[in-house]
Formats: sequence, structure tokens, C-alpha cells
Amino acid sequence: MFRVTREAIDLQGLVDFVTDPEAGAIVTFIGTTRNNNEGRKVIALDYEAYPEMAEKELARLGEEAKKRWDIRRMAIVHRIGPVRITESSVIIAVSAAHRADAFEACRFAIEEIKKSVPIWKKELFEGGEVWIGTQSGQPLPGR
Amino acid sequence: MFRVTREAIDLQGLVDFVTDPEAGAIVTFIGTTRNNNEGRKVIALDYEAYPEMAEKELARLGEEAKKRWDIRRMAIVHRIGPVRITESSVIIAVSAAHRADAFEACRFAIEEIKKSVPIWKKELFEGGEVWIGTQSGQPLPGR
Amino acid sequence: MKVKVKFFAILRERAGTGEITKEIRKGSTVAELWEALQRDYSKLAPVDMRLLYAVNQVYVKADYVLKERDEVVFVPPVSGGS
Amino acid sequence: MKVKVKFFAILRERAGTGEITKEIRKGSTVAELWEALQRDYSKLAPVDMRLLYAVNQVYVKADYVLKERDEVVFVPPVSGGS
Repeated sequence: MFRVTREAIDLQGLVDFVTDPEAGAIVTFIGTTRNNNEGRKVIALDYEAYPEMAEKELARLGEEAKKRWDIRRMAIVHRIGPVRITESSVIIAVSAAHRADAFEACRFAIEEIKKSVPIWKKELFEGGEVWIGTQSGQPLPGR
Repeated sequence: MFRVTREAIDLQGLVDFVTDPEAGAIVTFIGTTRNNNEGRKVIALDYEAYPEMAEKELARLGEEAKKRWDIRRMAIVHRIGPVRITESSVIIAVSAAHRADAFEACRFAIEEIKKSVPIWKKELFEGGEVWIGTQSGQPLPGR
Repeated sequence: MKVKVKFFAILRERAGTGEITKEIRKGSTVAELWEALQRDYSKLAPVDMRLLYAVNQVYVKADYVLKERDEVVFVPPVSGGS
Repeated sequence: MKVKVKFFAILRERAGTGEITKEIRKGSTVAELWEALQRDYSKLAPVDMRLLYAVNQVYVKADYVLKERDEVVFVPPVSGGS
């Protein structure tokens, strides 16, 4: 399951999806909106995706993980739109016979998402907003 | 939250417990009963604990993780009694500002549980049962 | 010939639109299309970030030669995850 | 003086009981208590595994000197997790 959604992500649903009788370990990563970033008071993160390509890239990354580690199943769901403090922007769930594979594949997935998947976040903070990763020096002033 | 319980473990409850406005990452580890082990067809794992000491050891391990990594909150719940295929025997949830700390502290916790926490599992398999870690050669015949 | 261009995130805001159809010469590369778009949309240039190029939802190099009806996206630095 | 001994897992099964009270000499160590228990419960010996010792829910060394009403547990190899 490799999806982009506007809805809140259902953690238990993802874990159920990767649950497998051959698995002894499930590792999940949940990315949540933090109330601060580089000294700014964050109000929310607003995510935008190129959805068709983002889902393809997530699936490609899942295939890559299956080649590298002995894992059973993987699910990644990324939310788009505004994600408020403590809410989840992304959840990754990986099952494997043994825990080392599950940990490493899960870590790999979140690192790769941050490199190649066409999803962008705008940080809405007290006093302005900025597209993360595009800052040329100072954040843009609020509009 | 560091507990031993006879009930099924509520993943979402643990994640809610560690959710924190200062956290950007939550990592969970779920240990599940696998349908096979060393060539045996596993029916269930039956866990037993020295519960008061097990909870103290889990809490001690949580304190140790807080010293080593910059984490926000941690919860560990270990189930005892029979845990059937695909069911969870242990769930660890860790929140942190940054993902590296959450991953490393979670991995540390499960490795330490397997070393020091007074919990034991008896494997019930087709044809017998065995206390894992006490095998002197062959598994004991079924009774 | 015509290609479809989609803009996302900071480029969408700078272009003031999410999707356009653009007439280009046969044999144009994706890099040449980007140069033409910078002339059409003054706010796109100068771009102070490294862009990647995607055609029909796959990353391509700057010298990729476009075909009729290709869907082209100029990908600003991605920042998904959390 | 008396101490409480709890048996868990394989030792509980071998002893046929989960908890006993045992009379010992003052100054006895936890290792000496274990030797005495092996005489009381023939199935406990020989123990084909490495045991740890816990007194009042804290791990201790073999030469730990017991006190009246201590709660002693002989810890077989742990195997929690999954």
C-alpha cells in the first residue's frame, strides 16, 4: 500500500495491512508536525504532492527495500494538506521475520522519501511561511 | 508507561501516550508471534514474567535510553500468557524531536529487553513445547 | 507540438498557475522548455534552487528530448516526511 | 531466618511450585541458598543453563548475603520480546 491522501492516516490500518504470519517484527515510523523549527514557532505544515508520481516513487522505494532486506510487507501513506502539531504527515509500516530487517528497511524508506518523492511542505509559522528546502537565506515574509 | 499485561496491547494507545508537540518522529516496534521457528511449526508463544521486577527493569531501560538519546517519551508494554500467530507480544513506542534518536532508542529498547528483563517464553509447536533459551540440545517432548 | 506542464509548490505559486499547455519546437529538450518558461513567467527566474525534471512521472535528465503530449514537471527540492 | 523464594518459567515447572518460604542460616549467600534448594528439589539439579540472581527485584551477585524476609528469584535465561 503506497498512497497519498488528504485524510488523517490510520496507523492501525497500516499495521494490519503488513501483519503476516511469517513476521516476527513490525517497525513503524510516524512523522509528526513539531511545534518548532530552527527557532520558529510552527503552526502547521502544509504538504503538497505530485500525487500520481509520488505514489509511483513510494512503490518503487518499497520494491528497492524488498531487494535489499528480507522483509515481508511494507506500507507507506503520506498525508497532504495542512497537518497540525502532533498530527501525522507520514506513516511507514514494515514487517519482517527478524527485527533487524524491519528496522533497517523502515529507516531506509523515510530517508529515501526525503530525497526523491515529489512531496513538498510549506511551513506556516508565527510571522510567516516558507517552502522548506527552498530558503535562500531568510524565510519569506508572511502574506 | 512501562507495563506487563495479560490483555492484547493497544498500539494506538501507546502512540497517543508518547505523542508530544516537541516531537517530529515516533518509532514503534511490535514483536509478533511468527508461525515458524528453527524449522518448527509454531502454534503460540506463552509468556511468563516476574511482573514487579519486569516493570522495574523496563522503566530502568527507559531511563537509560533517555540518558543516551534525545528522546521525548517512551512506552513499553509486554504481554504475558499465550500470544497467537500475528498477535503482539511487545510494543515499544518512542517519540523524539528527530528521527535518528527515535530509531536508535527503540532499537536499543528491544535489544535490552531480550537481555535483562525477567520475561520468559515457552514455544508451543506441533509436537511439543520448549522454554526458549534453555534448550540443551533437542526440544523437550510434548506432554 | 504541444506538451503539458504542471507546476507544484513554490513554482506553482510563482507561476500563478498549476498547469499549462505549451507549444514547443520538435526536438526541444526539457532544459530548453525550462528556459522558455522562464521567459514566459518572469517570477520563475531566477531560480535559487536545484530543480529536477520529471516527464510522464519519471525523473529524466536535462537533455531529455520531449515528445508530443508529454507531461512535464519541474521538481523543486522535495521535503516530504515530517 | 526465613526468605521467600519465587520460581518462574522452567524452574517453576521443575520445582512444581511458584513460591516457597525457606529457612536458612544467617549469613547465607544467594549461591548457598541455590545449593540448598537443589537438595530439596531434585529436579532443579543439574541445571543446564546460566542463572542470574535477583533479590527484592534487583539483580545481585552470587555472594550476596541474604537478610530476613528477602524475596529471592533465580532467573533462567530471559526470552521476552518476540
